[in-house]
Amino acid sequence: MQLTNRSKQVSNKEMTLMERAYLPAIATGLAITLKHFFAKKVTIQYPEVKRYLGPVFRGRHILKRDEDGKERCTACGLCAVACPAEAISMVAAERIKGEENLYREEKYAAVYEVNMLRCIFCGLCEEACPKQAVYLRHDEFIPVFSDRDQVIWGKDLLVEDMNNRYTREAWTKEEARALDNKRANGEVTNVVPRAIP
Amino acid sequence: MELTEFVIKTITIFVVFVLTLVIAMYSTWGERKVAGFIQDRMGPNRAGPGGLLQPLADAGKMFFKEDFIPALANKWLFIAGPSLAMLTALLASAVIPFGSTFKWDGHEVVLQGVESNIGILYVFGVVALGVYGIMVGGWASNNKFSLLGAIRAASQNISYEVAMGLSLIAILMMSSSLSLGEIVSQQHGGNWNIFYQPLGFIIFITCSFAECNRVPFDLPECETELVGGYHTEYGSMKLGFYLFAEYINMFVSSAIISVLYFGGYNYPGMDWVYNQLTAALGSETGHNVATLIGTAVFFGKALFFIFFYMWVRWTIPRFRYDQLMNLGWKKLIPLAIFNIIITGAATLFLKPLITAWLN
Amino acid sequence: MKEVTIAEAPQGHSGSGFFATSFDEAIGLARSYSLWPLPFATSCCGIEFMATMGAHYDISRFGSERPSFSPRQADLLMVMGTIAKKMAPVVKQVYLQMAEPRWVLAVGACASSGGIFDTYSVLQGIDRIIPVDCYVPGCPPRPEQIIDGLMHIQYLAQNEKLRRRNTDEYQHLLASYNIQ
Amino acid sequence: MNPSLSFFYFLSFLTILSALMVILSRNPIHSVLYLILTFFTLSGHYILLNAQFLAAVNIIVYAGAIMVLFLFVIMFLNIKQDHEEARTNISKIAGAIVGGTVFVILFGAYRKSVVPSYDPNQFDSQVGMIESLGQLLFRDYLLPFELASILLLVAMVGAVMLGKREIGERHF
Amino acid sequence: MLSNQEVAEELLGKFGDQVYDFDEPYGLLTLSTTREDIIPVLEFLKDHKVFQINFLTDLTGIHYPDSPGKEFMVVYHAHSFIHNFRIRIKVSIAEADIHIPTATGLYACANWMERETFDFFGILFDGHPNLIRILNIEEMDYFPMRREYPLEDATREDKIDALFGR
Amino acid sequence: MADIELLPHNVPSQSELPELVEELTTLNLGPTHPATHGIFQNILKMDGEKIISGEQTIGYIHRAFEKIAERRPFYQITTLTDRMNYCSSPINNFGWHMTVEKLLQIEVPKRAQYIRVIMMELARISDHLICNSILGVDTGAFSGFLYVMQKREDIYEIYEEVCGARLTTNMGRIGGMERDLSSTAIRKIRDFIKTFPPVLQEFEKLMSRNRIFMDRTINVGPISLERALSYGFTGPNLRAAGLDYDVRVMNPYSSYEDFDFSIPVGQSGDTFDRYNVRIEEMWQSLKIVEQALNNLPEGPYYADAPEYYLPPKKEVYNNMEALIYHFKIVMGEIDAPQGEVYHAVEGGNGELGFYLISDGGRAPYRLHFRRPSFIYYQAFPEMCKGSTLSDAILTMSSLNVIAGELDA
Repeated sequence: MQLTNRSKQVSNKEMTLMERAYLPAIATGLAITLKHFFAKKVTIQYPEVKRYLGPVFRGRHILKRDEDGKERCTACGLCAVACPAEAISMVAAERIKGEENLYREEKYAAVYEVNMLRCIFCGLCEEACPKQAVYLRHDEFIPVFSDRDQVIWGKDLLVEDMNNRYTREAWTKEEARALDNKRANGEVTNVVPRAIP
Repeated sequence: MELTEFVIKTITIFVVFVLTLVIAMYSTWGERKVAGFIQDRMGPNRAGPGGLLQPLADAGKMFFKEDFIPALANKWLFIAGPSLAMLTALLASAVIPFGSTFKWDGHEVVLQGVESNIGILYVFGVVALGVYGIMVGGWASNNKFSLLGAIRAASQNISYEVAMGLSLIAILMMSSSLSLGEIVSQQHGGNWNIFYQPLGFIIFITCSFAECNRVPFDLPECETELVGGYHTEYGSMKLGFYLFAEYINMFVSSAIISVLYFGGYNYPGMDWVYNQLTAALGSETGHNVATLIGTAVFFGKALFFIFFYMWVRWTIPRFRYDQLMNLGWKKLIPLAIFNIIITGAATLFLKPLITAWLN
Repeated sequence: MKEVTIAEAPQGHSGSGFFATSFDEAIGLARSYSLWPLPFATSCCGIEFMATMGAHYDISRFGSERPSFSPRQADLLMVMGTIAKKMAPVVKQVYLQMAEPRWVLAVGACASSGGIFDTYSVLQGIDRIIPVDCYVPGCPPRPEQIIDGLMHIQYLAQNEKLRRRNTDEYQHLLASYNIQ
Repeated sequence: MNPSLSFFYFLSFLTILSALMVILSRNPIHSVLYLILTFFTLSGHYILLNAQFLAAVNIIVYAGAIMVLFLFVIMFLNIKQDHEEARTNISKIAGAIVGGTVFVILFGAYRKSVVPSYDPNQFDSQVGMIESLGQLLFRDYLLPFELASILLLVAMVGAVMLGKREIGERHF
Repeated sequence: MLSNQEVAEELLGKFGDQVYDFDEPYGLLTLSTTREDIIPVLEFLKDHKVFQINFLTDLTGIHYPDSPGKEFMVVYHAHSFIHNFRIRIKVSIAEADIHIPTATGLYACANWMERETFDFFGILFDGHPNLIRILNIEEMDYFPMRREYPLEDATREDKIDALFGR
Repeated sequence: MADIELLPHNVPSQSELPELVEELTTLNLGPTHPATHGIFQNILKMDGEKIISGEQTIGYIHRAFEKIAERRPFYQITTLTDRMNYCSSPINNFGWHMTVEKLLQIEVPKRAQYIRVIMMELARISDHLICNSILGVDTGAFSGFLYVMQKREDIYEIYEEVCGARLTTNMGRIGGMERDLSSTAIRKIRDFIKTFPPVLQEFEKLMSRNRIFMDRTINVGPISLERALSYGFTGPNLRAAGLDYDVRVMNPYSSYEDFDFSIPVGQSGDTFDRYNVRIEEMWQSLKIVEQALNNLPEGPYYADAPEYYLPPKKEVYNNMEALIYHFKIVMGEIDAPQGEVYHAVEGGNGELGFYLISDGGRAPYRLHFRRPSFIYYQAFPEMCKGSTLSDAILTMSSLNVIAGELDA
């Protein structure tokens, strides 16, 4: 039966004499593998050499602070709602006087916890955050855990360290697109060096 | 028996034994490295420089792994299986001629465990027994996958032994001797049997693949079908023995291939080298150095064939059981018989003709 | 003939202090570089395990490229992918069939905690049925993270006393999982 | 006692022991394994008799091939131990009588027979070697040899015919 | 090319008012029929000389707890490759009498799809050769896809449910 | 600690003695057997090496996708479809998005459609690569597997460039793409188009015409077209049986009508046919990718549907309307109409259908996935009947049963 005019018979089951004789095909195979034997190895020696993770890689979570070191998160809970794994939980609190240098908005997350074993790194929280507070770092991933007690990460691990700030080329996809366009047009040339291709 | 002779023999046997073991041990490392290199990977390189301590790590791990015997298994035979496999594998290396002779203080020592006038038959007998280890172990495990593996191994080994023996007969007809030492010395220089017996060589190497249970004939243990085949239930050093036995078998068959078809320790121009060496170093030392070179050549050949085994393993797919049997009985055996006829005809008619023509 | 000399030693059952610490260390090292994994791959993480085995990441560098599908021969149970409640007894049985010393690596969110599949049919983490030595987060984790997990197990193997598996503590741990 | 004589006694002891174990052990697999051991010790005897070729062939053919098939078949059938009970007393008694009779006959034959001695000075050490064996087989006894091979061929063809019969298929 | 109209008319002509509720959501001919007629309808479509709707694409169940007497619905999607024509047939059944004839006689692929539907909803396919659970464990004593049963595993501990109306 | 009773499950190394009474042995293939890739069980009745009958048990990774889908807002279901056929998750993703777009009647711009096509075809290549190379592994040839896996790594790198993950991409959004293709991504795709053919050719040289491989696969696990249709085969497996049914051609979606490609078909539906069909499909996919990339239109990469597609972050800051939409979309309060939709795409294994019933709520009222693996895997006992164990394993791996899709 034929439904379209696009079909194409591909399977040829007739063997030629050469194919019947086993040895030519085996010799071809051996030649191919021998070629690979002497080829350059592609292996990335991981713990010593790290692979470039891509500009938008979704790795470890971070709660950004703004330039003055104030936490951006306002505990609106959109990330928690957007999380398909229900891995994020938080407790909101009102900012009191004297804390203006700590929190940017009047409301802040007193507790912000991510269950790192539940998290599926889908990036929906980053997308949902209206305050650009939560990000998935593109340069780092979560380490392995040896114990169940370590897996819920609180603010102590999530909030950005001001001495070692996390930077990115572009914070939103729109910025990334604009940057990419500029780069494609040759307007930006500071190509970030890559670890490995 | 004279005491010195006894001591010399003991030392020779011990050296042969140790050499076989070390080569088998490093074959496991080699296999992993070769597999890695063929597949564009690095292979083990963390345990020691270049992963050279990998076999020791494996051995160390296996010795200290829990020694487990399944509850429903037949205890004695479960232990006997790997022991038999190891035993038969090691036995075969006794008659391999590793080199010509060592001269020392008037003694002349043959670099061979046992010089026997039925050497090749001995190898054959031992190889024929090799299947018992697998069968007994596979049966004793009381596991269907193991049993299937054992049964496959048994039928495969028996079938391919026939073709192997027939392919050998051509060689025996040419050399009219069963002694491996004799066969080697007949191939003096570059006069290797491979030039006279290419077909026999192909049959023999195919069968040796089957005898060692290597791809494309690794049906007794093929992972994707039978989990681990006959050694599914084996852990710790018992498994180690099985794996080890496989590599020893591989070394032995590589050695036998190089002895039978590639002249063992012979190489082209060895007479010239011998004369140069004896002239330069004196008859005794020169002779010994020449022997050493010959032994090195022999090991080079054997190692190449070990590499060849691995190379093939990581290249081609494996047969199905019935195809394997078809190949063995319907293709290789007739071919081997044909080879015998050709050889017989050639020795009877062609040889006198050529000799007459040459004269 | 290294093997033969080792084989003559009793297997760590004799009195304490029999083995020098350096011997423990040597065996630990040996074990750590010969962790044969049993890839219990059920879903997505199994595909990433293929990548880990592949040429780019190559776990054979750690001596672990020989996957032992028979639990008797494996040292490391790598549970990769969702373990449904239907599968749970199988996982447990495989664990029981493994010979000591055995380690368990839970790869990925599903195996570690159930991940997004907080459902009636999915086991919420394999540590409910078998003891887990190391959890690898991610859904699926990158091969780098799987290698991290493997290296963590190597670290555990190196620092484990030969007799740890006979201690009361360990027996107690197993007993808490109803494993004797 | 010289070494080869003591070796002979040791081998004989082993042979008899393993032969006994063949019939005494309850597990058929064990029986087969003991039988293989018996063949081994017999090969040892051949070697003592300076018949290396026979020794090797004995191992290759009997231990290496035929017994593998035996083992193969037994593994497939997997005769369990509970079949022991099926043996009635009658079969045991019959077995004892047959075995005893054979033993008595053998013993009688041994008593009557004269064991020829040999003269060490005239002993031809090459008598068991492959060359003389070949001379015997292919010159003096060529006809019996060929007849035996034809017989074997017929048996083989018959076995294939019998074994290959599948359901709904008749060859004869 | 086959039009929805043609097929609908043919079906109406053959089965009369046993086929009803014709609709075309997003261009796909949808109709309902009764439990007694579903197999004849499928058979008619399959054996029809012109239509040749001989491929059962999909079979599934739906639970409507709020419509009494029609709590469950079995939906068949069939396909004619020749005409590239799809049709959707629905059958409503009541919870009290949760039976429907099996389509395994017509389509081999219906076997597992019906088992799945049974597994999820408890719909009994009469005449099915092997109507046992397929995806869930045998020991399960409820039908998880019915809307009254919870999704979550009751033993999960690491979640705060009070959060933002989850 | 929660304790689960040990059920009498048969793991391969735990088996009883073969029965003497009937000469058939029962062999348990799975669920931890290496060839089942750990996910389903086949209980095979065997006479020696020959399979008399087989029975399957599945559901070992049943994850209740359809139930979860009833509780999750539309946009979160992407994370489920990602994990359904994880070898080709973008196809699943976009299939789902197209279903919702059909429900919401959103017209997706051409550029987004082309990007989707590129990603879907790359996904198809990676899916078929896995299937065919695993077939190689199951016949014992391991190296070919690792050679092509290197190219799959390249595909993952492209994914990573586009969306930030390797496998579970979560790549599309309702109404378009999450991101545009960056110039790096385009460069990488171009590289891939250039470097993939030699590798695939090499793989073919290693396998396709090798007699051992051909002997192993020809006439192994055949299925007639009639039976295949009755068993609901679609995709490469149906095409191997000889029918050129392809959703991309029959019901073009996402601008597939713009591309020129042919549908490979086999002769008798055996393993060799399936292998060859998949190989050829990779070539065709590559062709499609090349065409799509060369004709990639300029323009927006998402539809103009502010109620459904998240506004730019900048807008959220500055624009009240955008902020409201943002909240509404994230909370899942979009105004989905009532209705029912069936939409099918050509997945890695065949017609991947989404049957969506919406009652206007934040989540689907019912979402049913037509999972091709689930439907055709039931034919396996019939296909392997009378063949040997080795054949059954090759049949199984050539069917490309993906556990996530099988059990959902």
